[in-house]
Amino acid sequence: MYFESLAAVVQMEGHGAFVWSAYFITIGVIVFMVYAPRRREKRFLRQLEGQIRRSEGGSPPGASKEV
Amino acid sequence: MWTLFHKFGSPPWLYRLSGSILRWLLPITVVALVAGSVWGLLFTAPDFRQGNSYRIIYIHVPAAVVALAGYYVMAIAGAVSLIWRMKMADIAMRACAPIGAALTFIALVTGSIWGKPTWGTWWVWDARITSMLILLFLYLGVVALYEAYENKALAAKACAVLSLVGTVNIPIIYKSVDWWYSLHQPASIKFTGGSTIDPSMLYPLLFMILAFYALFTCALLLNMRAEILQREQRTAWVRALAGERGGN
Amino acid sequence: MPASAAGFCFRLVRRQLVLGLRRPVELGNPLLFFAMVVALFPLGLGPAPDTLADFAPGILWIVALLSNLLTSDAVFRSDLEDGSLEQLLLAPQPLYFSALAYVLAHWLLTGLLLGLASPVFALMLGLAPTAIPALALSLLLGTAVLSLIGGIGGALTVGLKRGGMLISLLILPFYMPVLIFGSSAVQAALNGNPAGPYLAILGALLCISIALAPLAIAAGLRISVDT
Amino acid sequence: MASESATGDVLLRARELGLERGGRQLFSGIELALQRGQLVQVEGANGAGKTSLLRILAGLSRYGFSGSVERFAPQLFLGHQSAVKGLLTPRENLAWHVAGEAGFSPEAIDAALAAVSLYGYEDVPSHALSAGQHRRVNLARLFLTRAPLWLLDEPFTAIDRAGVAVLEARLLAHLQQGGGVLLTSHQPIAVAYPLLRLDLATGALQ
Repeated sequence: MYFESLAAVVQMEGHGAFVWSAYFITIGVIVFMVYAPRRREKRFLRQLEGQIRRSEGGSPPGASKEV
Repeated sequence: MWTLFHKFGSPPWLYRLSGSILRWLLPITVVALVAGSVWGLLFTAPDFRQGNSYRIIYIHVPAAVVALAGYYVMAIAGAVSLIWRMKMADIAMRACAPIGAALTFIALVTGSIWGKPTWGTWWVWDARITSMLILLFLYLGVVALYEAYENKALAAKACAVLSLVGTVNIPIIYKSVDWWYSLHQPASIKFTGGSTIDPSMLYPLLFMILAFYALFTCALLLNMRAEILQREQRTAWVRALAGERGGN
Repeated sequence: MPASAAGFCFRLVRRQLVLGLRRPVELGNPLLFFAMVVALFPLGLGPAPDTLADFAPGILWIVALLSNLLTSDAVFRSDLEDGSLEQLLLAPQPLYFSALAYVLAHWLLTGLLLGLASPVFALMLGLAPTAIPALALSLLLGTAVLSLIGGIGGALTVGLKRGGMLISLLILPFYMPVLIFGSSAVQAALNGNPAGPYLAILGALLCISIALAPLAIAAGLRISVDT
Repeated sequence: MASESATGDVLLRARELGLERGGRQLFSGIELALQRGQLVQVEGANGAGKTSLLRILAGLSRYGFSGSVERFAPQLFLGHQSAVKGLLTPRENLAWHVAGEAGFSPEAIDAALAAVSLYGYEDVPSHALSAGQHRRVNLARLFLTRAPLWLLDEPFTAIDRAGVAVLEARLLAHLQQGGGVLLTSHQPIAVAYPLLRLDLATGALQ
């Protein structure tokens, strides 16, 4: 390891703010890149499942009939 | 060969295949990205001129490389979609654009952050940065064109034509921007050329480029899965899948 | 029975030219736009002749580019709206040449006029007279490339209701090499260097565009009509 | 004889045509071999996909349908839009038509315009004409064309009774000269000629 202490890692001889902000922004974008399509897929499946239930004409168990 | 080709045209097959690929590729990618970053951030010596700020190279360059390659992946998918009218190629092409735009965005932002300690300013009209900016415009153009069409099958064809035009133009744009920069260059700053980079810095960089390729693949497959389901929502297999998931 | 491809192209160019010439006001619009935007720069940058002359090559080229951009949207639009475009696609002649004919007519009605009128605007901005031939020549060559690229954008967006803004997003990146070499040609002439190499590069870009852009235009038109 | 006519006289062949729009199957399994001298009317309710079928047969729709279409002869397609330029006169519209047929003689153009009762309107700018007259300028192409295969989408719309009679006579002449016609129409067609009906809902041709 190049650095001697955790503080040195954070500081990076004065460049820490730049390096770390670059990495954190990248992490943010990557997480979004992976998370967004997964969320889209899950939400779509849930939506479709509800649509199928509706079209089958089932009523929720134990619920009173709505008009 | 042809059977494989036809299999790629089959949505449920591709959906299942991508699922089983992602199951191992996604964890590997995450581990590789973390390992490569730690390697680059903590276990390499600083650049003797730029100091520690050069460590941004381990995300900046891979993002830029893969963003550019992504455009070609998109164009190839577009060509396949135009020539063989393969539905899955449409979907792959569509999925490339936002990923490519995100990677280009990473390259631009990290380049800008890197520029501050190195050049003393957030933005320099340097040849590479300008080229990346144009690449971002190209990606966003594809996304905008796709969204503007109501008929998504036609949208994909239109985007395929646009991305093919882009592939012809990208080398021209890059060369001309490069040339333009050398004409106006203030001659005070030079990038460290790829050939002079020290091996101890090069290996983590190559490793990170591979990791970013894996990331691109993962994001591509994830986007394709979401798109496949929406396109195929009336088919029995998607409805069965929805029933399965909803039950859990 | 079908007309020969060359004869058909000639007929198309003639038809487009007649259509353009019967609306002389619209023909003047790009030039008027050019003049107005040129007039904006002294207001924005200050009227100091030196400053204006320094920026003149860039200003003139950017304005030419924008005025070309604004006309590209209309190349195929009226033909799509009245059904001529679908008839054109059904014509037995290769669509490649038909697309080229449309672009040629568009260039004759916009780029050619702009190139010919550019010396006047150059004088308004105080561009040195030595650079004016390079400006006119680079505009003549460059706007032809712009028309071809603009045709691609026009073909891809003609089926959309709101194409106007979109087309600029699509094709402006492709305009950049033309801008770089066009303004460099003028700059070179201004500095007393030969503008020939830059004009040659513009010529090369024109050759590539003539070879490839009609393919993209044809594909775009087929997609746009297919709704 | 029968086999000969099946190969040499087919102007247009469609196999297994199917179209899905917005999750609805508009039609499927359409089989068609339009031969010389055949008049086929496409039938179906509003929104059944008649226009879509014609655009597929003409080659304007290339994506999104299943099956195959082959054309063996030059075609003339008349769609909903008249393809008439307001800035051009009827004569110029026909002489410089974008559909790519060889140039027509001025006499032929004048005769065609007279046939659709636009005599005297030859040199009026078309924007001064009514929508119905635009349609008739477009229909004048039927009197000029040498294409054997005609695909006509609602040719009789916005045409008066006398005009319809002239068109029907033209259709008859075309069929007797060995042309083939496939059309859609809301009005019943009064042509003294065997009429085949293609039912989009069932795909049956009778």
